Amino acid sequence: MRRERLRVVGVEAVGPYTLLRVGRGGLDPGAPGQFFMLEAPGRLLPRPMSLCLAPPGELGFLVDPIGPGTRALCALGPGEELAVLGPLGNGFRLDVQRPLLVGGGIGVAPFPYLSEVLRRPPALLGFRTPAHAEAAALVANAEVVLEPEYVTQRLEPGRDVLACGPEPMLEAVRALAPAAQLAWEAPMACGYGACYGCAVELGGTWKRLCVEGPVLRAA
Amino acid sequence: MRRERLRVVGVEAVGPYTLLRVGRGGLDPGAPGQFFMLEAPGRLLPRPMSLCLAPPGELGFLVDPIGPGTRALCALGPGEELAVLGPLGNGFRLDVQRPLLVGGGIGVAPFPYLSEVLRRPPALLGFRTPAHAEAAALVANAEVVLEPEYVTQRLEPGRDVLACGPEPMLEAVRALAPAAQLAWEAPMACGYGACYGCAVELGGTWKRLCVEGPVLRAA
Amino acid sequence: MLLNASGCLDALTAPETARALDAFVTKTVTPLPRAGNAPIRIVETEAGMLNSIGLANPGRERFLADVLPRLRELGVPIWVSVGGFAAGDYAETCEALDGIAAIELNLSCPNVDAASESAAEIVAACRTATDLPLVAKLSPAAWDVAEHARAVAAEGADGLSLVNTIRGLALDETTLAPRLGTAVGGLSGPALKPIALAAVHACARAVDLPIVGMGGVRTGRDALELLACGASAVALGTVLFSDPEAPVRMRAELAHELAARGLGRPEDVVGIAHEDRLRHRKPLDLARKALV
Amino acid sequence: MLLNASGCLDALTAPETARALDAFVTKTVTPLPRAGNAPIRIVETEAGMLNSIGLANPGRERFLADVLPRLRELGVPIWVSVGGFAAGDYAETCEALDGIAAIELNLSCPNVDAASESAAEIVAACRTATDLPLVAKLSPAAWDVAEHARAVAAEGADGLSLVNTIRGLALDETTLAPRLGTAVGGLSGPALKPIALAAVHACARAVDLPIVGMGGVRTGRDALELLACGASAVALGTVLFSDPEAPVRMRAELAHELAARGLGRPEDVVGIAHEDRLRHRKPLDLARKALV
Ligand SMILES: Cc1cc2nc3c(=O)[nH]c(=O)nc-3n(C[C@H](O)[C@H](O)[C@H](O)COP(=O)(O)OP(=O)(O)OC[C@H]3O[C@@H](n4cnc5c(N)ncnc54)[C@H](O)[C@@H]3O)c2cc1C
Ligand SMILES: Cc1cc2nc3c(=O)[nH]c(=O)nc-3n(C[C@H](O)[C@H](O)[C@H](O)COP(=O)(O)OP(=O)(O)OC[C@H]3O[C@@H](n4cnc5c(N)ncnc54)[C@H](O)[C@@H]3O)c2cc1C
Ligand SMILES: Cc1cc2nc3c(=O)[nH]c(=O)nc-3n(C[C@H](O)[C@H](O)[C@H](O)COP(=O)(O)O)c2cc1C
Ligand SMILES: Cc1cc2nc3c(=O)[nH]c(=O)nc-3n(C[C@H](O)[C@H](O)[C@H](O)COP(=O)(O)O)c2cc1C
Ligand code: FES
Ligand code: FES
Repeated sequence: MRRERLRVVGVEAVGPYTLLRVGRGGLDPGAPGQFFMLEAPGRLLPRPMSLCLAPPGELGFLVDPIGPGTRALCALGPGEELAVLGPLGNGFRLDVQRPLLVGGGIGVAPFPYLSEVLRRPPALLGFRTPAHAEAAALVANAEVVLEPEYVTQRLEPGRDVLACGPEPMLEAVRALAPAAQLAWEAPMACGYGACYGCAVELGGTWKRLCVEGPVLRAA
Repeated sequence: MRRERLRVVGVEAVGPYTLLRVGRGGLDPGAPGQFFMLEAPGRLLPRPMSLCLAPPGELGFLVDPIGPGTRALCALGPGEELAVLGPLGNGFRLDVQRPLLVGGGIGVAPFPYLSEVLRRPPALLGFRTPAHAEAAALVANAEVVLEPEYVTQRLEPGRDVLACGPEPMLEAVRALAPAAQLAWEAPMACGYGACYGCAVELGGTWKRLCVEGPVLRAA
Repeated sequence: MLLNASGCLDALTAPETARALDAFVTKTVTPLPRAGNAPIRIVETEAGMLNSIGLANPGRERFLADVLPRLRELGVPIWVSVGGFAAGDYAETCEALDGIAAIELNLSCPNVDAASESAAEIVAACRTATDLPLVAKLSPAAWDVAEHARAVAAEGADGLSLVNTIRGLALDETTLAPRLGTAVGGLSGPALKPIALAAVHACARAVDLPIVGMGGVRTGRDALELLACGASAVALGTVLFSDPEAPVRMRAELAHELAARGLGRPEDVVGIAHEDRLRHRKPLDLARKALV
Repeated sequence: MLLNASGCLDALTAPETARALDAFVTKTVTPLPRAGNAPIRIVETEAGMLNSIGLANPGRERFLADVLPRLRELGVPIWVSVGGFAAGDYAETCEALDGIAAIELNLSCPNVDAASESAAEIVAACRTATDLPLVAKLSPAAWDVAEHARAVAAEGADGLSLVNTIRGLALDETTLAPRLGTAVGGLSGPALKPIALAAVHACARAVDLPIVGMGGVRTGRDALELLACGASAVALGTVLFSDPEAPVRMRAELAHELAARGLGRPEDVVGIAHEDRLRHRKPLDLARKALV
């Protein structure tokens, strides 16, 4: 992990989301599913964001503006700078035979990078609205599922599922694919094991999601 | 007193000071020596500023960027808005026979307006540096005094002195011209008598400078 | 119900603002006149401010003779904030007061020496001195503010005001000397808001008295949050310094917040932040005595 | 002297950060393992944050067997923060500790029930249990923190850590339910800074013990202000969450602040905010025991 001030090189709307691209500086992009802590202008604490895209010299983040921190990130303009710390946590294990990416909403964020690394496996992406579904264009071989239908209704067996999305979706995926790799979320103050804020119950004990996750094997 | 959101129409450097001009809206400019509370972007409390200029449809303030609030005011750009409350306090009494305006540093702020209303009486303005003295150009018939010389060294007797400047200058003026009208300063949270933060000792009791002043008769 | 916080509004210099309130709370009145502390008395901090006014006030006699009659002319219910340096001080002032809506006992000014008696003892002394509603104003600078709430409730307080300021200090950037003349002052404003919410939340669970919530309220949402934590009324302090029209704005914003959430009237939201956490417990009794 | 604030750094997951400190302070260790409180455990507020971690820790036995040996390998002096629910808990842990630089007694966690004994009684019990330096960590949630400082000093504390967090609460914008799983949590960050400065200032005048100052430090200037108020050392808490390189930055900024003011070394500025106000009094005795 390393911390640098990086410069915004692009800010693009992707449906209701914003694709924030920053110059990579000396930071390592890490593995798909790992995340970075991004300084959110005017806020005390940084915000965790999965790496979405890793073109040469850049890091790309897909941000859903749901609160003050994410809104501040979406309001950044090209040329502005922000401190970025990472890569952090454990990403997806890539030793999979028949990968299937399963995402819900902003859970699509880590998949563009993951899809490239896994050579464009099929992806099943659920969204609330067609506008949100515009983000599916960032992922190769993606099949879009719109509410009221759920991704779990189309899950075929025999796949190595790599999933990211809201908690209820992950729980549903876990019920159908017990060996799935699931990328979880928890509010994080630090992202590197300092605060114990991100604790989740895991195998009977509480673990720090930023250290042991965010990607966990379904039990 | 009235409070409105006004729009910045001009921001100009005057030596190290900034002349901030805002659309007047429905606010009354009040009398010279009265002041307004200006919202300082990003700060909790507004900042008191003497009215410097009152061209038709506008209010002009001369701001010395000495701290976070005044720096935020100087950083405003045309088109931005800020809440302004006023006019507040008691200004200069204008029933004077042989007026002489005596100012020091940013104490020049109320004089351009005062000078117009009093039909351009002579003014004696002291400054630390020639750069600061650029503000003298805003006042008609001004004679500039540069440190190490002090305005009090040139004060002629028999004048109705109206003075504004740093406390030591006002004390020195008061010693020479006991009947002078002096515009004082004190940190103010509210500007309209609500907080008792601006109390000054006056005739043996403590008075709120924003209510009884800022212009006081020398005792 | 919307009030000003004591010491944050002079109804005589800002009658319009006072008339926009449901009741006007005076600056704390002490037995003898007080000039207050030496300047500087206010300084801005991160999301807050410190004050060391030190209970500047004309004293009981002049307050009763000169100030109160003029306040009465405003046509707004008056709460008189009472302070002192011994339980007897408080009780004597309470005894001298009449024809007002309520008495707020300032048991918690961080800028003057506290009385040697406990808050509960002062309330007890005042209870015997007056039949007017007694609202005890407590400090958040306590390990367990709810304990103090229980103690003053037991002695007959009719309501609580929560919270007063908490001691803070700021240094001058250049000289590194304390900026306030008294070095230490009371912290108010948004920085205090989470502390105020916690105090209201804790006391609403501890006692059944109506609570006037205050501390860092700037918007209708802040007011809503205090109500949700269990306050029956909200007082505006520091926000009045930047916006004398805050009472009008606050009512509009609160109405808007309530409507946007389909939440009914302000009375209906008192305590709703507790609902989840009280699911398996005795529900909060929200039927409270009206104070005005 | 620069430390981390207890609970704000894990030296095992961030050894580089820990090595940049003059001593590493552990998260509070309790006799039995604690999972900590249910999520959500952290939430941002105006210029601050609330946490309700609830002293999550592996418990004394596993700490001594697994964690402490690995911490020792870092080559940084170790302070162990000790917590408990009775004076005996504290004393037993103190007795079991050895080969560390100091013990910090957490007498002030707002997220767990306090021990029934007073802070002074706990310090007294620990004093008989160990010869290691005992640093008493106090809460600012007290009417007069200096009184507590005097009490723990009288029982043999070797230093003070000031301040712990103070109780606060935040509501969810949409649901109006408390955001933290425990509803109430501890407020830290810049909003706490004036409160921390006031506590350090008051205790430096009350007792002659070295003080570790903390609360909202973000920059070298903040560190300088704590020193000026009377702290001999500064601890970094919340700032570490946004910047694991804060210790290095802080030293550079502090050096810059000192140089810009012609102020010499950090030791030279301890207490200088008092100078003016102590002019006619006995000067602060700044000669203090070194703790590391
Ligand atoms: C490892 C990790 C990777 C992430 N990657 C992305 C990403 O690529 N793109 C993206 O847009 N978001 C991502 N998130 C979520 C993002 O960090 C949060 O949305 C953000 O921190 C919210 O900050 P805010 O100030 O905008 O809203 P806040 O005011 O902090 O929160 C708004 C609401 O969301 C809830 N909330 C906030 N954070 C979380 C969380 N982490 N989990 C569950 N509920 C939460 C709050 O309780 C509140 O109700 C990720 C989170 C984690 C832990
Ligand atoms: C009635 C009145 C009229 C004023 N008119 C003008 C004007 O026309 N133009 C202008 O530039 N300034 C004027 N001032 C002063 C101006 O209000 C302050 O400089 C400003 O509030 C400082 O805010 P800040 O955040 O920039 O600095 P702060 O951080 O608040 O202060 C910086 C330093 O200045 C000191 N200080 C701050 N305010 C005052 C004060 N009022 N008196 C003495 N010391 C103070 C502080 O103690 C501190 O040391 C006026 C003040 C008053 C009371
Ligand atoms: C300048 C000032 C003066 C105050 N004077 C008093 C007072 O005389 N009596 C009192 O009980 N509280 C006094 N207070 C405390 C306020 O009534 C209120 O409890 C506190 O400021 C918190 O509310 P706020 O954050 O909205 O300001 C004063 C506060 C300020 C800022
Ligand atoms: C997430 C978090 C966990 C904490 N855990 C502890 C703890 O275990 N023991 C303790 O004494 N203080 C604990 N504290 C308090 C800090 O040590 C420190 O006193 C407080 O945060 C103020 O400093 P700051 O504003 O720089 O964060 C914790 C604070 C935070 C934010
Ligand atoms: S986010 Fe701080 S420990 Fe995981
Ligand atoms: S500035 Fe508030 S009373 Fe004068």
